[in-house]
Formats: sequence, C-alpha cells, structure tokens
Amino acid sequence: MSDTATTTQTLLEVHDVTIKFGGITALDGVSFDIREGEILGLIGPNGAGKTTCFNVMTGVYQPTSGQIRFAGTGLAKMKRHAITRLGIARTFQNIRLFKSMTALENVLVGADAHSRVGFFHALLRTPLQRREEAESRERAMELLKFMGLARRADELAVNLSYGDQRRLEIARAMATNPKLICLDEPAAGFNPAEKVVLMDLIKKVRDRGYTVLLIEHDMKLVMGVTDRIVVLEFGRKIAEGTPAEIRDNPAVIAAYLGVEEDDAS
Amino acid sequence: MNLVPAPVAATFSRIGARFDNRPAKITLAVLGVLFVYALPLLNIPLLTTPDSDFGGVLFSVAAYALIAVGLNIVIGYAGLLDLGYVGFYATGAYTVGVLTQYHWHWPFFLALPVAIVVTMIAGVMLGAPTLRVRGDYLAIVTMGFGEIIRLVITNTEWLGKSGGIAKIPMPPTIGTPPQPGEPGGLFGIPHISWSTFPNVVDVGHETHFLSFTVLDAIPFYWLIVTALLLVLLGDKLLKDSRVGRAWEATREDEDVAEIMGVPTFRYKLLAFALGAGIGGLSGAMFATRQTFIQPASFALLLSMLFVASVIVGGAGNRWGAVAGGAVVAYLPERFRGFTEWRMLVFGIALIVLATWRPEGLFPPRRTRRAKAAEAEIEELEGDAANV
Amino acid sequence: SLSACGTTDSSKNADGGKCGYKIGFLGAQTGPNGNLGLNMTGGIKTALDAYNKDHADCKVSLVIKDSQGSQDQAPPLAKSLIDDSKIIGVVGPGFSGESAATGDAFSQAGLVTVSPSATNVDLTKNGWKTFHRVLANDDAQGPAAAKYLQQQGAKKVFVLDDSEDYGTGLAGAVKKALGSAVVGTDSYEKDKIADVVSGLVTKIKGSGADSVFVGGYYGDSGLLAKKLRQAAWKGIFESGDGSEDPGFVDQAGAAGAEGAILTAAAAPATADFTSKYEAANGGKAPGLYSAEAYDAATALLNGIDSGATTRSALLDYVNSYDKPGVTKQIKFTKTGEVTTQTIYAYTVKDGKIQPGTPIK
Amino acid sequence: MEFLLHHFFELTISGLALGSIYALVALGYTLVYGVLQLINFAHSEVFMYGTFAVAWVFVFIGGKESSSSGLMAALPTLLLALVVAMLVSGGVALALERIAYRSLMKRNAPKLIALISAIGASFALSEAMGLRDKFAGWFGLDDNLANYVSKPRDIYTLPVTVNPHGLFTLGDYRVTDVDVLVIVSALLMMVGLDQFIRRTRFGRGIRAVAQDPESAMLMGVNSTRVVQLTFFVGGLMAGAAATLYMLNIGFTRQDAGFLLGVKAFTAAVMGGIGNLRGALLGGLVLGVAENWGAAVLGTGWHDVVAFVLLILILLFRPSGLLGDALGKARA
Amino acid sequence: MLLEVKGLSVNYGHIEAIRDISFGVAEGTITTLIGANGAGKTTTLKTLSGLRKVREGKVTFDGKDITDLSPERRVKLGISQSPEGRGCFPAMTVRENLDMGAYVRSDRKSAAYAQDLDRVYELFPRLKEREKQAAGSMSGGEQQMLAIGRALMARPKLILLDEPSMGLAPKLIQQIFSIITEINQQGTTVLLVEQNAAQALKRSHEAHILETGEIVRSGSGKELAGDPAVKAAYLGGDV
Ligand SMILES: Nc1ncnc2c1ncn2[C@@H]1O[C@H](COP(=O)(O)OP(=O)(O)OP(=O)(O)O)[C@@H](O)[C@H]1O
Ligand SMILES: Nc1ncnc2c1ncn2[C@@H]1O[C@H](COP(=O)(O)OP(=O)(O)OP(=O)(O)O)[C@@H](O)[C@H]1O
Ligand SMILES: CC(C)C[C@H](N)C(=O)O
Ligand SMILES: [Mg+2]
Ligand SMILES: [Mg+2]
Repeated sequence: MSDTATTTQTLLEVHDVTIKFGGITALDGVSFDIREGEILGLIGPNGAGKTTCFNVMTGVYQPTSGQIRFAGTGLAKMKRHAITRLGIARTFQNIRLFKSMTALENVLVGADAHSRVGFFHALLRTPLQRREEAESRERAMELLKFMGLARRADELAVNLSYGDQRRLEIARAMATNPKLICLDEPAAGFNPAEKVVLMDLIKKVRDRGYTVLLIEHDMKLVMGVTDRIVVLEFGRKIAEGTPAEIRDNPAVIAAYLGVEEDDAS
Repeated sequence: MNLVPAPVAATFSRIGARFDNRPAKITLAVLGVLFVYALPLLNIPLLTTPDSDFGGVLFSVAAYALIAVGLNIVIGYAGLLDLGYVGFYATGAYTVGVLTQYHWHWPFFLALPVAIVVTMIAGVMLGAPTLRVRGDYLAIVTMGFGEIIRLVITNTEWLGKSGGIAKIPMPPTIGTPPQPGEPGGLFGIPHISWSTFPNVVDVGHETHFLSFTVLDAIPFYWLIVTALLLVLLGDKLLKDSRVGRAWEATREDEDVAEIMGVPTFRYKLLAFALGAGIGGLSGAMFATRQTFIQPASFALLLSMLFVASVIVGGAGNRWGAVAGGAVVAYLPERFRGFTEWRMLVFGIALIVLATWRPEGLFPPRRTRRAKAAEAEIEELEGDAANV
Repeated sequence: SLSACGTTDSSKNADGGKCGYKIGFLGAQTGPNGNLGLNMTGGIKTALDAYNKDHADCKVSLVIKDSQGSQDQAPPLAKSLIDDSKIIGVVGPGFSGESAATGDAFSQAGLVTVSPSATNVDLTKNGWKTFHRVLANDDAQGPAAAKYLQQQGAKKVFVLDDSEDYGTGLAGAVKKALGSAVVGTDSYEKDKIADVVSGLVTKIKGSGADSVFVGGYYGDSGLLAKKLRQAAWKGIFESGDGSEDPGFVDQAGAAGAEGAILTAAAAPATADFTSKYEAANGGKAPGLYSAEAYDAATALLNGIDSGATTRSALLDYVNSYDKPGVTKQIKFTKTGEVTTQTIYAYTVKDGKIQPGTPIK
Repeated sequence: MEFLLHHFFELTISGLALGSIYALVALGYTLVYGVLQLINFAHSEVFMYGTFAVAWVFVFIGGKESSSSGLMAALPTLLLALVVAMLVSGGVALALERIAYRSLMKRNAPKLIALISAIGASFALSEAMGLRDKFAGWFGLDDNLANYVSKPRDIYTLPVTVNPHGLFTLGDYRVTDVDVLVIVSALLMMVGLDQFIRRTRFGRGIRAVAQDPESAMLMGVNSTRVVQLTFFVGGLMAGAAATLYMLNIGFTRQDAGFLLGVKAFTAAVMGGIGNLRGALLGGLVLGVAENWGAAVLGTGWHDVVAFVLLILILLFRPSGLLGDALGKARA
Repeated sequence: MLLEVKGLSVNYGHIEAIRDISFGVAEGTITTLIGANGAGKTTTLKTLSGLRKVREGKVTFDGKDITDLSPERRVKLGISQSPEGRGCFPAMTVRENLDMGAYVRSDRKSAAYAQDLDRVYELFPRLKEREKQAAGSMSGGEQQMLAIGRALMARPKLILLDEPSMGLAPKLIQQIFSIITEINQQGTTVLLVEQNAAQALKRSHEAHILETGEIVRSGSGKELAGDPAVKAAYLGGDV
C-alpha cells in the first residue's frame, strides 16, 4: 500500500510547531507533512503530544510558535469552524458526541457544515432549503450505513455502546466532507476482533478519497493500516518512516514499543 | 391539572399526528385552533377563573405562552440561560409606548414591527459582547441587563421615569368605533352561560368582534393568540432545519459543535435576537392591552417566572413552553380562592411540579423525528438489498 | 350620561334579591406591599363590622381582589368586579399604578370607586366619571410641607424621593415650593434603601443641608432618619403621609425619630377609631391608610343604607356625599378630589407620633 | 466626582460594611453552586429567616419596646442572636435541600428544573414569613405572640437600636465600632470557612463532588452528606450575615432576602462563582463600587453601576475576578 | 470467597444490561471479565462498587451482604475501583487526586501513607514529575495512570480495574500487567475487565466471558486462553 504514498502532494504541513503550557512544552519544534490520500500514523508514548498536535491543527490551541498550512492556507488565528469548513475533521480521544441528539442528528450536524442555506431559507422553506435538507439526510444515512450504524440511526447517542459511539464519531467527522480526517485512538476499548473490523473500515475511508491521520496505541492496527508513521516523544519528533522502518527503529523501540513479550499473541 | 388552552391545541395536534392521512390531521388542527379562539366565550366550568375576568386571564396566559415560546428558543434550543428576559419585554412595551403615545402618535400596527426590530437590535447589542461569557455567568449578566433596562427607564425623563407612559392607544377597532356604553365593532358574539342547565347562549353578554375596549379583553386575546400561532409556525420551521440542529449541537457541546463546523457564536446570537424579538412582540401587545406601562411592571421577578414557564413546560419543546407559560400565568389566578395563601400555594405548586415532572410537562420529543428517519432507513436498506 | 352606562345589564340582574349587596376592594394583599393593602382592608372591615351589626338582616359583604399592588394584575380583577352585578361600589384601587390601569374600565362600567390612598395627581385628569379619593393628591401636600419646613427655620433642604409615583410627585411639589432653598436632591428605589442608605447619609451631610424632606414610605424613611441621627446629623427631618405610621418610629428608633415632622392631609385618627379597629382586626393596630379606607368604606355603606343600591344610584350618592369622616370631612369635587385639603403636621416626640396640627 | 473625593473614606468604609454582608451571603451561593452547579435561588430566603431570628432573639430578651444601646451593651444579646440566627438559617437551608433538591438530585434531573423548584421554594418561604400572623393565630394570638409577629407583611424592626461609636479617624471619616465589627467579623468568618474547606476532609469532599460526583463516591465520599453539609454551612454564613445586617440596618421584611440575594449572587459571580475568596472579593468590590458610583451618578443609578460593573468584569474576565468554580479554582 | 455475586440483574430503564449472573472472586486471586463492547462488563463493576442499583440478586463481600450498601460504605469495607473513562478530578492536581484516593483512610500523616504514595510514584514516574499539574490537562494515558494509582491509594482488599490498559502505550501496557500481578502478590484481590484479553487471561486465576449481559463461559485463565472459540472471538487472530 505504500505505492499511494509516493505520488501525491502535501495536504497538510506542520512546520516547526512549539506549544507550551506554563512550564510544560507539549510540542517542541515538530514538523511533518501529510500527503494527500495517505494514512499517516502518529504514535508515541503517553503524553508525547499527539492529541495536542490534533488540537493545534483544529484550532483548539494556538501554537506558541511555528505554523500549520493546510492545502496552501495558513491556519493561524483561523476560527475553529472555518478550519472545519476548510476540510479538517476530527474525532475525540474521550468521546464527545451530542449526547441527547440521535445518531442521525449527530451526523447531520456534521453534514450541515457545507450547506449554504440559513435562517431565511429555513423560515420560508425554500426549494433550495428542502433540497439541501434532503441531500444532507441522504448523505448522513449513507454514512451511518457505511459505519454499520444505520439500524441505530434513531437511538440517542448517549445510549449507544462505547464501540458504536466511537464509530459514530467517525461518521460525524466524515459528514463534514473533509479532505483530512483525524482519528484520535479510535480503537480504544475495542477487542482485537473489533479492531480488525475497524482496520478495514479505516482503509475504506481512505479508499473513499479521504486522507487519514491516525493516533493509535495498538501496534497491530497501526502497522497494518498506515502508509507512514511519525513518532513523537516528549513533544519532539523522534522518527518518521514506513511501518517497517519504524518497527525496527531502536529509538522507537526504546521509547515506545518496548521489548515485546514472547507470548503477546 | 386543569387543561389550559394552548396545551389543548398541542394535544389536538398530537392526536392529529397519529392520523396518517392529511385531511384528518388538518381538520383536527383547525378544530383545535378554533377551540383556542372560542375558549373565552365558552366559560367552561372549572377552567374558567371564578375570581378574575377570564378573558383578561387568558390574555396573560397567551402572553406568557408567547414569551415562553420566545425564551424557549434561547434556553431550550440554544441552551443559554437568560434571567433578564423581562428587559426585552420592557423594550417592546416602551417602544410602543414612545411611538404611539409619549413622543409620537403612530398607529399601533405601525409601531408593532418597529418594536420587534428595536428589541431584536437590543438583543444583538446585549448578545454580541456577552455571549462569549458562558453558562451561568451569562445568566447573571442577562439578569443584570434586565435590571439595567428597568433602572434606566426609572431614571430617564424621556421615557417617563417611574410614572410610566399612560393612555397608550389600543389597536383600531374594526367596524363601528366604540362609544361609551356602545361596544362597537362588526357584530356581537354571545358567550355561553353554564349557570343554568342545560347551558345556554347568553345574549346579554356579548363580545364585539374586533372592538378593542378596556372592558373586553377577548379581542386582545384573539390578537395575541394569532401572534402566538404565527410564532409557533415559524419556530417549527426553524427548529426542524439546520438552524435548529445547530442550536441543539451548540447546547450539547459548544466546543465540539464549533469543531464540527457550526459557527456557534452566530447561532447563539441568532437565538438571542429571535428570542428578544418575540419578547418585544409580547411586550408590545402588553402595552396596547394595558394602555399604561410603568417600569415597576418589569421587575426582575418576572424574568424568573418567564424562565419558570419554559422549564416547567419542558425546555426545548415549543408545546411545553406554551403549556408552561399557561400554567405559570394561570395557576396564580386559579388559586385566588386561597386568598392570601395563594402565592404560598403557587410556590409549593412549583416545587411539586418540578418534583413531579423533572423533565417538564412536555419534555422535548425526539420520537416523531425518529419515526420519520425510520422510514428513510427502510428505503435505504431496501435499496441496499437490491444492489 | 352617567346612568346610561351604569344601568346596562348589571342593575337588571341585581334586582334578583333585595339584599346581598357587596362592595369590592382592589389592591394589594400579598406581595411586597401587601402590608399597605392589609391596613386598608382592616379599615374596611372595621366599617363593615359596624354596619353589619346594625343591619343584621341585610348585610353587606366585601369582595377582596388582590392585585399585589401590580398594575399588570389589576385589569382582569377590575373586570371581574365589574362583572359581578352585586358589587355596587369599590374601595380602591390602592395604588396609583393600578388606578391608572383600571380607571377607564370602572368609568365605562359606571362602578364607583373611592380610593383610600392613590395620590398621583394625574388620576383625576382623565375624565373618569367614577373615580374618587379621600385624601389630597401629591400636589396638595407638597407646598404645605414646604411651608411648614420653612416655618421651622429650614434654609437648606435636601429633597429625596423613592422613585415611585407618590414619592416623586410629593417630593417634586416640595421642591417646587422650596425653590432655591433646595440644596440637593436624590432618589432611591422604594423598599431598597438598605443598600444605599449609608451613601445617602454621606450625601446629605456633605450637602450641608439643615433639613431633609423625604417623599416615600416609612419602610424607607424610618431607616434614613435613624442613620442620619446615628451619624450625628442635627437637622430637621420631614416626610409626608407615607411615613405617618407607627412603623416609622419603630424603625427609626425613639432617638432617631425624635423631632421628625410627618405631614398628612388627614386629621389624627381618634382613639375611638383605634379601638374599633383593633376590635375588628384581632388586636392589630391600624396603620397607614387604615383610617382613609374606613372613611371610604363608610361613604359607600352610608349610601347603601340610604337606599342607593344600584351602581348609578351609589355613584350619584357618593358624588354628593358630604359627611365627616375620621380623617376629615369627606366631600368630593367634580373630578373626585376630596375637598378638605387641610394638611396636618405631626411631630414625633418621646417615641410617639403626637396629634397633628393644621399647617397654616 | 469631587464629592467622592471629599468623602472617599466614608463611602469606602460604608461600602465595605455592606460588601461584607454581600460576601457572607454570597458564600452560600458559591458553595452550593460549587458542588451542584446550580443557583440556589432560595438562599436569599435562608438569609431572610436569619434576620427574623435575630429580631426575635432581641424581642425575647428585651421585649418589643424600642430602646437604644451601645455596641458593648448589646454584645451579649448579639452573640446569642448570632448563634440562633446561624442555626435557624442553617436549619432552613437543610430543609430546603431536603424538600426542594434532594429528590431531584437523586433522580439526576436536569439542572434547570432545580432552579424552578428553588424559585418555588423561595416564593413559599417568603410568603410563609409574610403570613406569620396566620401561623401565630393558630397558636392563639396573645399579646406576647403579637410582639413576635408585628403587623402582617409589614417591616419587622429590631427593638434595640445599636448606636455606633466612633473609634478612630480615617481621612474624612470617623470609623465606628459597628463598622469595625461588621467588617472584621465577616472577614474572620470568611477566613475560617476558607481554611475549613481547604484543610479538612470535608473540603476535599466538596471539591470532589463538584468535579465528578460519581468518582467522588468511588473514593468513599458520601455525597448526600457533603451536599447537606454544604447547604448547612452556607446557611450558617447566611445567618451570620443576617446578624450583621440587622445590626447595621435594623429591620427586615419577608422580601428582604430577595433584594439582598440578587446582590450577593452578583457578588459571587463577580468574584468567580464557586470560589470562596472570589465571593469575598466580589462582595467587597461590589459594595464599594456601588457606593462610589451612587455618589458620582446619583443614588438612582446605584444598581446600574453594580450591574454594569459586573458585565464589564465578565467581559474581560469571563469567569470572574478570581476565576472559576470551587472545583477548578483552588477554593 | 471474598466476593460473591448471586443471580445479579441490572437494568438501565428497560434495557437489561446484565441478566442473572453469578460468580465469585476468591481472596488473593486475579479474576478477569472479558466480553465485547456492550456486553455488560462495566455495568457489572459499577454494580459491585455500588454506583448502579441492583434489580435482582445478591452481592456478598467478606461474608457481608453489601447488595444495598452505598458506594462510600463499600469503599470503607475495602473495595476500590479504577473506573472506565478514568474519572479523574480534572481541577485537582495529580497529588490531590491521589489524596482523594485515600479519602477513607485516617492515616494521612503516617509513614505507611507516605510509602504508598512513593510506591505509586515509583510505578508511574510521570505522575511524580507532574505532581502539581491539574489532572484535567494531563494526556489520556497519563490520566489512566492516575486513575490506577488513585485506586491503589485506598489500600483496598479488592480492586476493580475497568480496562486499565486502555489508551496506554504498548510499553506501558506490559508494565501495567506486571503491576497488576505484583499488587496481587502483595495481597490485593483483583477483579479485572480487559479488552486486551490475551494478557489478562494469562495472568488471571479465574476468568468469565460475558456476552450480552450473561456469563457464557467460565474457567481458569489458561483454560480460556487456550480455547479456540475464545481465541477466535476475543483474542483476535493475527492480522
Ligand atoms: N492544557 C494543558 N495544560 C498543561 N499541560 C498540558 C495541557 N494539554 C496537554 N498537556 C500536557 O502536554 C503533554 C502532551 O499531551 P497530549 O494529550 O498531547 O499527549 P498524547 O500524546 O495525546 O498522550 P496519550 O497517548 O496519553 O493520549 C502531556 O504531558 C500533557 O500533560
Ligand atoms: N447509561 C446508560 N443508559 C442506557 N444504557 C446503557 C447505559 N450504560 C450502558 N448501557 C447499555 O448497557 C449495556 C452494557 O454496557 P456496559 O457499558 O456495561 O458494556 P461494556 O461491556 O463495559 O462495554 P465496553 O467494552 O464498550 O465498555 C450496553 O448495551 C449499553 O448500551
Ligand atoms: C398605598 C400607597 C402606596 C399608594 C400611593 N400613595 C400611590 O399613589 O401609589
Ligand atoms: Mg492523546
Ligand atoms: Mg465498559
């Protein structure tokens, strides 16, 4: 699968980003690119700065220094919703769904990011509004189906099981029609069998033309699905390369993977 | 619980929803609406307040319902706790007072839209700087705003200070203008009397169609119910659209909504402005019905009652808001039999209501929308099977 | 023309029984100013008790409509009084706001009202046919109060009001009469003086005033008097009828109230009235506007006694009423003002409001 | 403006005195808010019952006959009144928790409905006090009882007028013993509470329940007890505030709480709701600013000053002067 | 048996989350519950710690019936839990969170307490480093360490661990499992819920498999780990 990675151009460019919280430097001069159409893995020990990286990319935090360019546009000072409309979507490490909305509505909120109609159209029920509404619904249902959640479309998000909630997060992020979709530990709390299913799903997401940035601690999943991997430790990038390269990188093994116990199936 | 008019309409439309065929639905809705309009004439035993003019009570019931529907957009949909809503109510009332009487002499129906617009502007002016403040901080900021409005009126010569504005004109009567002792209007509609059995049409007691006088609140009631129905329609159209979803998402988790592409600030401001506009509308109605307004009419406590209306009814559900407004306006009138105990009883009633229905009288319902979605699933899955 | 509207359907139905007449009261019973309304209903009950004792065969009953003193709640209540054909006269409305909000309706229905307390000047300028009040309006008292203050040697007066109709009206009249003797003015919100009293004291002392006039109620003026004395301010303290209640002395304390002048367009209530009132009200003492309410009710009851048992008849009766009441001679002008405008000055001495003397 | 400068100390000291009372009442709002994230709308009534308790103690000891005395002479009665008022307010707060909140909390009801039940409780409590003559009537309204009731719904005054004595001069103002007592005892109370919350297990319990009630239970925190205690402590402070208020103002009525409550709550928010020190700071800032503002603009603008200041503060510091909730800030 | 569960059923409204399950945890052992998402594992643990009401059934701990005891009473008896989703107190510092773990202990000034604290810091040096950081600003994995450390601070007889390895880096996962074994050897009984079934089963004396609210298989850890059906369903073949 590495063939896709070589041809395409840079979608997102993280350039020398540093972010400090008081005395803690969560990211320290980190630079890497995400190329269009690839699945990039972002790994590293706990507290290495992976989630912070997402937060900087989606406008939750402003970097102390450095910049991020997405499809040629600098993201500095941009409003969070504008970044989403530009084409970056994400999921959350600790699930954050709209709890008392149904699964379908959660996805619809994402889909709305690109509809053009607003207040007056809604009040007057213009044809344009009806059409867009119908389209959004169709798209949302289609995404739910894609995630295997169609049957649960009317369930309130809060009543879904943990796994389904994670899947719904992905559907909602996809609904914003992003170019880049960032997944923060989507497999947390899944059992190995479920992880296999998720792995296929992520590939399918990419096959639909999305670029994927994936944070994950499960090495089988990461190794199995990504085209390239960036490794962070203490807020610094310590390695970058194909899964095979990373697997054997001694620094990564020391910092992150550890020596695998023989019986870890 | 006594039936109150607006929830009756709600019940009707809900029954209507059970029927799948449109004609039945429409018939029921029309009947419901007719019933709401006819309510003050029917003098239904138990429902009609024995100790206070029912037409007048119904006017306040409808006014509270209207206010609650407006405030529900702010609290129920967008999740912004506004404890100063009375400020908008006052703004609407005073705009009408100033335009139709105190400084100018515009006709009421010209002043009305201006009042709504002015109040919306007030809403935006309050909202733009303060909506960045979150949660309960917003509540207290808005409360302060409500008090500021009242105090500024109290201290401003141009607005009549504490003396208020008197002799605000009523809406023009359609038909013969009323004279002392002559109600005017187009024709008289007799009330129903239940004091005898079988109940009879009481020709001695008539409401004159669209004659606006101090002695008969019923035409005012019709006016405000009409406004209420229009607002409810608009509310429904908005709620069932992208706008409604954006509000809901913002209420659930503002940060995430923002990250999902919802410009939350703009939507909060919209909710605020719309809520304010509706508050202004009801204030304007109040001013023309009352013909006399004073800053004392816009006390802080009223804001609390407005919030109570929304929540007792079920925040997030427009029919809940209508019901809540009706209950909060109606109960104290209904409790007049308790004489000086009535506010104590009302207080206890609020506690009981809260404990009995913590989600409100009509909690927001998602089931119906869920039903609609179900149909779509069937279709989609059907398609899938064919592929 | 008055009787034309007075005799619509109401008198028709009223003929059902000879007795069972009712009088209404519209005003506060609960809410923040409920106490003032209770003072009034206490006075009405005192009058009614006496009447019903003498007319055991044909008692008059009282219908109380509690407006909480709010002009917003009053209109439907007024309407319900109007709709009850047995009600032929109304004591009230209590406050100016609710009077303004309901005057038109009472007037159009031809139901006579006699207010024991609404003092706003404009109320009698609306062309209402049924409005009466048994006390002087805010304009009448002001000049007298000002004059009296100056007679006591006041040169520099600080004038305060409570931002309510009555308070601003009265204080305004005082200011006008005092002219350049006013050295400072300010206003507080009724019932909210606790928050601002210390600032007011500083202000009054700072202004160098040798006297203070307060247009407001005893709940506020009493505290101000107390705080002024505690701050060792030595000037003259004067307030209007709104403060002419034993509560003023209670609140100011004997020392704080000492020497305070309270003006009112009412003769001192007799000991006889006080004891009658206490008998009719479970031992509670009369308060502000109790005596006025008694006079208002008595006027209506006298009318019923004399056979004026329709609305129009009672209205005519009240219009031509001329009898002594406990507070003053009760007789009305065409617009419904009471003709006796004599203002009395009461002084607090030894912790008691001493019987007042007319201001000349 | 000139006026303000000439009477700077006088206005400031009296502002501080009132502000201390705001602050003490604000503590009750802040504590409950900190734990339950809800505005205990009825806390004002908790305070109001305290004021009546104070007056009743004085009537009980000296009768209704009005008299005046110096602070020292009144001190023993005042101390007794303090204890009684604190207990009464604490008791009312506990009852409130039981009746208006407990069942809602148990059922995990939406936060806002608790606000409604609090508004209901506030009406009921205030009206019940307004109807004190009726209740007294049930027990036979003899002369003695009438003293405790006074006229229904009317103001109820403290029979003893405590006359302040000047102690020392500060600029333009002679500071009185009452000023000192009010400010110092409020400060002491506040510091004591602050230490109590910081140093005791109960304090940690409060913070834990505030942040994550479920986890708190898993740590062995009895959340019902914590909530009760929070209400009670808030009530105690309100009772103390009531005593100082009666000492300073000398009368009360059934709606005295509402008026003060709004201010106290404003103070709590101004300081950063949920933050005890914030409540103190907010109360003092509010009391002083109002006084200054009223001096410059006219007393009619007194409350406008208060609310405009609040809005300005929140615009620049969206979570109050000292920052956020009991949980987050280090209360 | 230190803990005995008999015929336990728990509902969320009408949803039956667990149905009539029975099992025991012997003193000094590690017992593991495994199962797919939504099987009811978390619900079981929450019921044992008292956060969920029992609809039917009985729970005994140390010979005492604790079915209706409040959570805080159970903590006092010696049951402590590291919950799913960590449940750290976000505005408290790391140290304060650990102190909260020892809320029911009365020996906060003692040497034993200091020792326990040291031990947690030794297990998770990151926590020591960040002693004064607000827990809410810690990374996901750091919070997970904190949750486990906090549960240990209570010195429980029985510790309930809900997916302790969730969100931890691979290296740390291995550590966590050694820690579990270690604390067990020091005398704490462990009831473990894990998705990382292979590791968990290997170390546990007893294991139960939950499916849609019911126990479908029980056995020793080794036994289940070797069972092909279990392997297929929960251990994941090679990818
Ligand atoms: N707002 C903040 N304030 C202080 N420190 C922070 C803040 N946000 C993150 N940190 C610190 O920055 C570091 C990086 O955190 P981050 O959440 O990015 O880690 P991560 O790589 O996602 O780890 P994990 O795999 O555990 O989720 C952590 O040590 C964390 O404690
Ligand atoms: N608060 C709740 N309200 C309604 N249903 C719930 C709630 N919590 C859990 N459930 C339901 O109860 C069932 C069991 O959930 P539980 O969380 O115990 O599963 P689990 O085995 O821990 O799953 P996971 O591996 O995803 O953590 C699921 O069907 C879930 O949807
Ligand atoms: C009872 C009083 C408060 C009435 C007052 N004098 C008024 O005119 O409003
Ligand atoms: Mg992370
Ligand atoms: Mg679980």
